[in-house]
Amino acid sequence: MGKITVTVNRTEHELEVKPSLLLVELLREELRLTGTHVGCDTSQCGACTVLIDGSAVKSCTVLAAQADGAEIVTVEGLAKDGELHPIQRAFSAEHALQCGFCTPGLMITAVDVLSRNAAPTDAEIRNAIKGNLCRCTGYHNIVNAIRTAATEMRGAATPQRAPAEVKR
Amino acid sequence: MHFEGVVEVAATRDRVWSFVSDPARVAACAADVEHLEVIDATHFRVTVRAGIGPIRTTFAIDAEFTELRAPEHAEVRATGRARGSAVEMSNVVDLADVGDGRTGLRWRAEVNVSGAIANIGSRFMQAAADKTTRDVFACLKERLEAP
Amino acid sequence: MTATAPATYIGTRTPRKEDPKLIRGGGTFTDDVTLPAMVYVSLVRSPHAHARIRRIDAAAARKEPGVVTIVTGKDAEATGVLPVFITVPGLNGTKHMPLATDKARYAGDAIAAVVADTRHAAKRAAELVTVDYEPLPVIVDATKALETGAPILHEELGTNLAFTYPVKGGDIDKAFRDAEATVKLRIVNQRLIPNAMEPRAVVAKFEAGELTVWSSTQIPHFVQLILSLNLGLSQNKVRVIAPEVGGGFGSKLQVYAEELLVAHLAKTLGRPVKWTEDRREGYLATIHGRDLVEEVEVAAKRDGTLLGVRIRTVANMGAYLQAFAPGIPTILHAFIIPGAYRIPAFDCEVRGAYTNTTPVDAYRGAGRPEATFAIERAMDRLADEIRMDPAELRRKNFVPPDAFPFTTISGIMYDSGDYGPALDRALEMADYKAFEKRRVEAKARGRYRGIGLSSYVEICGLAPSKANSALGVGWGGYESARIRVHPTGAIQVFTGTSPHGQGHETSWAQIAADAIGVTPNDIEVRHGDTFESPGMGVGTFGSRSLAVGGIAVHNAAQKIREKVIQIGAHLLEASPDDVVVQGGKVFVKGVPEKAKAFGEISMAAYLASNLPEGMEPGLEATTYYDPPNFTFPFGTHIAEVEVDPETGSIEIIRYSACDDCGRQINPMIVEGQLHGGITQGIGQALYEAAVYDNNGQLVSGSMMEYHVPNAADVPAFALDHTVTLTKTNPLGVKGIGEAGTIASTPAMVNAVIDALSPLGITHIDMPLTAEKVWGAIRNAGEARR
Amino acid sequence: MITQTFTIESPATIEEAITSLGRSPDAKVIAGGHSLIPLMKLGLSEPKQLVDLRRIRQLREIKNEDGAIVVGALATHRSIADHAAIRKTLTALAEAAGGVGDLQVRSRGTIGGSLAHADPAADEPAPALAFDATVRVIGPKGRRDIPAREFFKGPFETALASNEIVTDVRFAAPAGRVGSSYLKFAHPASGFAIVGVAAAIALKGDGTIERAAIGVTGAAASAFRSSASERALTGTGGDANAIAAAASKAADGISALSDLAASAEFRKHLVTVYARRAIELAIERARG
Repeated sequence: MGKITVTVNRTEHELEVKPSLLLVELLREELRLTGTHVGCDTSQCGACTVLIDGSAVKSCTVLAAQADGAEIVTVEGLAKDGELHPIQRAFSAEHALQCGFCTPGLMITAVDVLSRNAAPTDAEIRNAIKGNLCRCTGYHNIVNAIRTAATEMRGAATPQRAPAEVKR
Repeated sequence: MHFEGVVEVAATRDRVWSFVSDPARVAACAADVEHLEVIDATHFRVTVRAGIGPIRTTFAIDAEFTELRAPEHAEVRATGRARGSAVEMSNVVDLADVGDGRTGLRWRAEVNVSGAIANIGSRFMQAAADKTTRDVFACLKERLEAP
Repeated sequence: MTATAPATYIGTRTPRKEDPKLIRGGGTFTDDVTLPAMVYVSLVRSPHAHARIRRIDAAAARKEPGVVTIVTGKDAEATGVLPVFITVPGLNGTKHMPLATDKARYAGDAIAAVVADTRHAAKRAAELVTVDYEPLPVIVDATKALETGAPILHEELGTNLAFTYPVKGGDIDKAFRDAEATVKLRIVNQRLIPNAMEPRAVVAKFEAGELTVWSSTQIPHFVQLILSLNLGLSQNKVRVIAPEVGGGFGSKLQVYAEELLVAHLAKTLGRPVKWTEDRREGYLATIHGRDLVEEVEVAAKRDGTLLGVRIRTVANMGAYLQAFAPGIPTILHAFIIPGAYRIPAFDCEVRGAYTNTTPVDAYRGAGRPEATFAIERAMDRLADEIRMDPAELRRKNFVPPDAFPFTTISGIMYDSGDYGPALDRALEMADYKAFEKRRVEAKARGRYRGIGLSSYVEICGLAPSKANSALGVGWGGYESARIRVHPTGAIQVFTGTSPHGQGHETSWAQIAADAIGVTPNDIEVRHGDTFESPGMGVGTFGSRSLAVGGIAVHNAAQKIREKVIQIGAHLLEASPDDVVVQGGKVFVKGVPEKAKAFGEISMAAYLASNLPEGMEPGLEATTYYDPPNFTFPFGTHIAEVEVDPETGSIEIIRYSACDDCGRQINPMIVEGQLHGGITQGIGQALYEAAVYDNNGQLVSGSMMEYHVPNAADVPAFALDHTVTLTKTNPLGVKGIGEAGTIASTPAMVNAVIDALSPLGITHIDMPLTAEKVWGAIRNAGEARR
Repeated sequence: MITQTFTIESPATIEEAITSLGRSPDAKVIAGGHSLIPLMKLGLSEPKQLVDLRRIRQLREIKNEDGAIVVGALATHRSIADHAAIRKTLTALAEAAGGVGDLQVRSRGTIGGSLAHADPAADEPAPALAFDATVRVIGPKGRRDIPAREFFKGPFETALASNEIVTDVRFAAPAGRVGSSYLKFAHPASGFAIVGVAAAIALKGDGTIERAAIGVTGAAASAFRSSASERALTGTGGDANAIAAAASKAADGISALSDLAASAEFRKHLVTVYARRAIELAIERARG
């Protein structure tokens, strides 16, 4: 067991973890943040995607011990003070989710993408979300949602392009 | 999977025979032997760590010489287990004098891997099998040809 | 629309009621359920595809810290057998136990269950269980499995033949005698892995004599029924909950071994038990789909008039028959092969074979994609043979609009249809007329361009209970709904359907809102809990939910509306004929200012002191709706592709579709179903294949090898629709869950073959991987030299 | 889920890391973990101790040093793909890094991990070979600089000793009329290179090809330089015929891999197609 400190959705946690514990297990089982899902456990499907220090990563392929000192954002941390993130609003408005299982990972990847490219083309969006598999939507409306969110985020008067909670 | 090959060794047929019919010496050439138990003249049990580079797993293998015809022909059948996987092997070795105190060694192996390694390891298997084969014969030549 | 209610919400893009919790990560999927003192199951699965189990040694595993118990086949016999709900004449059924006792019959067959107090301990201990297997000869290929001398899976049957299923109509010999043109194709409809994004999971607890099971299932009521029967529990003591379910596509249309095992363990251990599949395990132990080999022959006149279709099919059933498996290549495949066409003679025979592979059952479309692929590939081959435009060949043979109701040569009665307009619209969307210009332009860039059509008719709305019975389906095809209006006017709809992404919470609310005269926001739709819903629900599969379950909701809502009007008329002292319910208000036509709020009516229903003479108090309705017929959505899809001749890579340039699912309740949801379905169909055409080696090992055993389409693999889709209402139900709705999958596979393959047709290429087996396409191009080049 | 047991240390300095690594024969370095963790889950790698390099922050840096671009072993694929100087002068490297796996994998996976793991289908070995990069490693006996051409020994095998750590990868910044590219035929599911070709071209003043370097990955048991193509191209004017002739030799003499994704024959064919396309693009870039 080793002690780690992680900040998850703006809350700091000090935890004892086994070396073999995966970050996704820490989130789901220790912190009960079950919005992050395990779809394949082989870093293909992207259902477990979370932000680590602002970058989208697959939390099934990160040891909890490696996250020591990191700032993590999961789907539960996208909304702030009850206000949905634009990507969440766009996913619903564009019907970009059906069963909803892949949705948290996709929204997290989209947040990363839009934090670095405020006006991606559809081809850039499709390439950027290749690591998030969805079996329900055929991606059509997901691409629409990310484009819609990008437009909304560009239109927002705040100079910040990245979501406020993401520390860089 | 089927593998076969021919290798020529600068050693007499008797020397080569004594090598290839000795599980301990062959196993030591193939992998890290963690445990070897000779049960009787034709049965042995061996635990090895095999693989390439960082890809390595432990196999518990039960093997049997199903034919031993000194100094020319040997057949070995082996079944092994690793985590969630099983491996079955049958190996045939034929030795022939090729003159000058040299021996021709012709070998054939059928390897069937079942379970986890077959499901996800196909990318690694060919490479691992090629490498293991090369290692075994390089090692065998080296040990037998050593002065 | 029915005479009684104007469509206010039906037909609108009502935002989904499901979304708010899902986009916050607040949905509870089965693996999210964690209970105090819970223990975890890990299954020991056979690495061998066919092996006798000589001995199981669990001694080392038992010593692993945290292990609670280890059970093997003999210990678990109390679970009873896994159910098969469909029989066909002459079926050679088998006994399928949750844990194998005598033999493992496929790689992944469960041998033992290890229970421990953590997931890790269970898995570690499972790795320590050693099973002494005697490997047996393995048979993977279904056709070879039916030859004499093949290794037999189920010795008691003495054969691997599960069934032979003929469907015939007309004089097929005459058709081929009279034929001026014939084509013959061999089609391999390859095996697919469903890949619902949520792996299966089961949680069970047994407390005070009551069993509660959470399961990622499409059919909670069937799970409840079987658990009750198999475990000897009174059905009122078995509660099955399908919480959020992360996709199914048929793969969760089962009562699985793990559901029986986990429930049995919870009952015997007295502690909550959880099992969660990992993806690799899912590839082995969750059902696969498709896997047919077909010989198709078509007889026609020179002018393209179809005379007859002969088809011989071998279906790979896998090692055991699963819940609906016998009905997939038979009922759902054979009967629908004639598709949109008038065919005078039909002769089909399907043989099902056991092999040492994962069991095969329903996968999105389930039989209908295979049928459509066979006929639509054959139509293109015929068009090529007689040098006729594929669109014109289809149009020529369409069942004409004045022929409905039309009974197909396979004996199915299509109530309605109008196939020409959908074809025309799709051709227009695809700019079909100008295609040859684009082909020439692409050729100048060194690329082969092709266009491919597929016109389909789907059979949905499963199913009239009498038809079920006649076809060998061992249960009715109805659906149930219950509406409870609380005294305050809060409305709950309980449905027997069990959605897993289809948006029933929204669509059912739209239907009920219109029928009752309120808004969807006034309505909560609840599903997937057998203690809440009506006594029996059949579940969600086969594009049946709307055309059966949605109608049940509509009918229940009509009953509520009628009672509301009766009470309202009484309170307003008016004739019921003059009273309307609209926008949550009840008033006399033309006098909206003197309205009673909906809540006042519901309160009156429960106060019960001022009700019409003889009226029961309360405001609730329960209905079971049994459809009088199937429904038959149709449409035409058109794919346009370019092939890179150097590498064989395929690029999808454009995809256009015009579908007719009757009335659309929520066009946004309809489009979403089509997008997803089309992508799955493209997956089969181009990317996906479950591949076994001769030893019965699934070598495409992970998402590293098995290619589930990603966002960069598919284009944006252009969709449109026609609306031909079915007369089978009061809303005129048909179903859209599988249409995309059914239509897109042949459209894609037809497009690629069209692209390569200048080279003389007429066929490539799916999936059309770059290597296969490259190989075909190279061989064509060599053949010409 | 990882069921095996092991310890993990996170040393603050490279020296401590080497000491830590030397303590056990079953110790292994972990960087991004994107090669190692999947293997550990499958039980195909069973280290008893992991040495996590994450606290040694200087290993993440990408910097200029004596005219060379020095890419720290912990630089992520994403940081390499996005790095302005690399995109400009080592375009093939940026393209290879930008094509690894998917966005999430690129966020986490590192160049040091990728080279040390030496997966035959990894992308970055191809540009490392084409640019004649040097892999700098440190072990108990000090520092070694290993040319890329000597680094890759076979599938998953390198010249790196088990007690050594890759610290950085050094690329001499090409000068003059140079251009490079990396193109790959990716495995549709995994994204690994079924065939990936990096071409680095230098032109003389007269436009003829002064130097051609072709690195190929995915096709054989380990990444390799296609010397026959390079020789055929050097000194030519880089016209279509010369490129086609050179590219057609790119798979000469190789023992191509054959698996579920592609046969040996198809791989060899793809090597020639991708060599031609990569060379064309690199020459086009060199011409500016």
